[in-house]
Amino acid sequence: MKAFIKKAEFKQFLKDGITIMIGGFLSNGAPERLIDAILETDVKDLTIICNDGGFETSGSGKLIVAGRVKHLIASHIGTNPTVGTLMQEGKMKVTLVPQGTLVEQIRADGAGLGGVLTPTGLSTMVETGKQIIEVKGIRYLLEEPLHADMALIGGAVADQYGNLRYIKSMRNFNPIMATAADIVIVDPREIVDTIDPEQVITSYPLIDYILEVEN
Amino acid sequence: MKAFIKKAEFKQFLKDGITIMIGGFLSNGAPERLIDAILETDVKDLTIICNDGGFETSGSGKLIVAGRVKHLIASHIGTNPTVGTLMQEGKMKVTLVPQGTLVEQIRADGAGLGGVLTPTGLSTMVETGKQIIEVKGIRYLLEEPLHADMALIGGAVADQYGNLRYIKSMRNFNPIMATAADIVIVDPREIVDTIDPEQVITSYPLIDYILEVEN
Amino acid sequence: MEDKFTIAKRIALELKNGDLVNLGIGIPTIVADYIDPEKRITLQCENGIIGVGPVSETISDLVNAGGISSTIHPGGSFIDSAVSFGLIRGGHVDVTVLGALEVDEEGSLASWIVPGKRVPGMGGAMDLVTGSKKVIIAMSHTNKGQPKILHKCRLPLTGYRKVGLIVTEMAVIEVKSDGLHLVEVHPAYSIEDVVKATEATLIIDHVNVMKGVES
Amino acid sequence: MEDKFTIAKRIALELKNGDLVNLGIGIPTIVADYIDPEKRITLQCENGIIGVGPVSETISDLVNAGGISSTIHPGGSFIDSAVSFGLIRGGHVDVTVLGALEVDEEGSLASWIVPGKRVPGMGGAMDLVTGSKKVIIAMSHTNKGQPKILHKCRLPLTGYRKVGLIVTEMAVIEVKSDGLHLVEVHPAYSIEDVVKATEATLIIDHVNVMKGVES
Repeated sequence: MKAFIKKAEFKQFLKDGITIMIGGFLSNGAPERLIDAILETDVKDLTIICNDGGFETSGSGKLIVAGRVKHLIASHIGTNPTVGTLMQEGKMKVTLVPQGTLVEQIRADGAGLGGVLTPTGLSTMVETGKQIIEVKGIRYLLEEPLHADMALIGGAVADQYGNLRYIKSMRNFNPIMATAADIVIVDPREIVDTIDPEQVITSYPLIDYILEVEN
Repeated sequence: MKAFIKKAEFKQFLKDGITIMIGGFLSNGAPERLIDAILETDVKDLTIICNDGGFETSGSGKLIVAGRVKHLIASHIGTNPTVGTLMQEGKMKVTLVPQGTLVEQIRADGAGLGGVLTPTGLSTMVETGKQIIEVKGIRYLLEEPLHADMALIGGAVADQYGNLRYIKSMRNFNPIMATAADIVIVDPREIVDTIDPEQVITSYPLIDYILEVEN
Repeated sequence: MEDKFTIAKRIALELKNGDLVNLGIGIPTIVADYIDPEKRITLQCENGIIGVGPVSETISDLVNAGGISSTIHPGGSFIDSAVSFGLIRGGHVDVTVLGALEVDEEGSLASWIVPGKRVPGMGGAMDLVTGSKKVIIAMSHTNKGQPKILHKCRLPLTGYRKVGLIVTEMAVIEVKSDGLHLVEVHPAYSIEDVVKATEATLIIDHVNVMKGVES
Repeated sequence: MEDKFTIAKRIALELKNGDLVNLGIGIPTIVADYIDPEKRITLQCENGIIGVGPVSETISDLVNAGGISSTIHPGGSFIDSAVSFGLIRGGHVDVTVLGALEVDEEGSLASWIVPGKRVPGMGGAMDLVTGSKKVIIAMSHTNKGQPKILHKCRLPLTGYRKVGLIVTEMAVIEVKSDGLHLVEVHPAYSIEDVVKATEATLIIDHVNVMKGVES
């Protein structure tokens, strides 16, 4: 972990057209303060990798509603009607990925794998354009790694070293996304002194910056 | 989790020729009481999947020294001289696998993946006989899943539901092996009432039996 | 609409002691209310909960896979999305109950997209139908009078040949290698009613009254 | 043998503030003793420790990758083998220091097997040399008078073209795309001594006195 930062410092990392992973599941565990900080800038043409399209007033949904997203890679977009509208109007590209495949693609990147072979999506539209690999006579889809310029992590309790544990169901995609981006920034709920070594979920070498928590 | 059992019940699950995963790293976190129980039976011709050959007096090494192992799949065998001797004499087959590949092969089985693509072992002897897959112009080895009839898990604190957390560095291969076998049996250090939901590392649906802890 | 309760009640009878079960949103969620308290059933939510409990009135950091504030049962645990889908795809989930727009004679289902109209996305459904040991479809028998059980799905598939059982307000239909077997009919309907409301060919030999229906 | 301390001390100078470092067994372990306390360096053990501390006199449940009882630094954490090798293969480890039997002009190394003689196994070495950002070899320049830095490795490879720097008691050699550059020589030896003890062709332009050597 490099440093605890303020919103203003975070904004300096932003650029038009970058790819950002956003943790959370239907906004549960989403890094809301970092998303709000993006909205305070003019940054646009983002590619967002997130489990879902969030809601119109929370999670990745806020960026979509504000027209900052060029391409959304997600497993589910049903909770944010704006996603469907922008998609139909051709104003935003949407790539739908099975949820288990999405998280495994992110993990593959973070773990230095060239891809994983999954049975999910075989004989469906998901197959389109992908390599099919046979192992012991069974067919699998080759799903390639997903990498981001930046991962925004929420739902966490951080310690002074930058270690994280996660609160309840807010864990979801967060610890996996923390492995697969050039810069990893955390929006924690709370900052404590230390986390027990057996209870750390994301170890500090994976984290670059932590947004300060104002009291 | 099905039940807490005694050594005698565990022995009934054993059969000649089965494949057993044994947790632990150089015996740290190895399920020693379950290994001892195997030695109290006549079971033989075992295939053992373990990070290493243990030591002559601990871990998987005890089964090897007793001549119960037909085939060892491991990443390291340097700490147990008997492994080398039996291998040279043609009395035991040894398959050496890079440690990161070994754990990923076990995870792939437990996670329903047909395999993973890894750069590890490319242009070495490890390549022999394996599919090479190209993704975006880069070559990877296709490493197939590893499954066992039985996984023996150590280094854990169990709760009444069968949830596990692990003590210090004894975690290693244990939680991964707990996903990749038909029967998963735990030799815990301690049994407590409950483990905090955020601190559980292996959830009880993965566990079949837990060896009672005698006081 | 009593129908959804009829369906949920009937499906609850399919769950066995010790099962790990994933309930989709909609009718499947209601199944939880009818589970025999004598049976130890564990409900899994794909966003990362083992042992999810009833929904909660107060907004909390713990949400179910529908994004609704929920609770966790004693012995429950929180996991990340990669571990969660490892369980799902790896065959550790015994039963998945989910809704569908169409099911066909081969046991394929469609549920995630109506091209040009509604695109909620597949979320975790494709992984759930691929990896779960048993897939049960909970749905109304028809949609505005039009059959939903078809010779062949017309909408893009969620899974090819994955369904084991179809439960509607009219009937229980088992999917076998030779086709769809009509095994139970609700007392309010005749076999002819069911056949008329079904496009798919139904194999009819031993038909019973729908279990769990008090007459 | 002062040599191993010379090597360890020189390698310690290569580590940068914030680095995550894996030290292999043997000479690499000693590097820890020479790290500038002003630098925040985190040592990783592949068996699942982030922030491993010095070895411990008393036997404990915490062992390092050599199986020796050890300690953990404040802020450290315990991880499983899949996460550990995810970090390693995924490029999250900045520097790996390990021993070798042979290194060659292409930066390939051999360290895990002497066919027909000694077969310790590759352990985590193949993943470490594949995934780490920088690979440093710590070894004696020769073995019983025979060169270990060769035109081409004769023993089976641990990794093909993975080494970045070779540090011996005689010299520091940088591996570049055009070959091996002799960059530093220990004051006890002449350039000619080094060339004589080396089978590989050394590119010699600017040679400095070995850093960290007090004359």
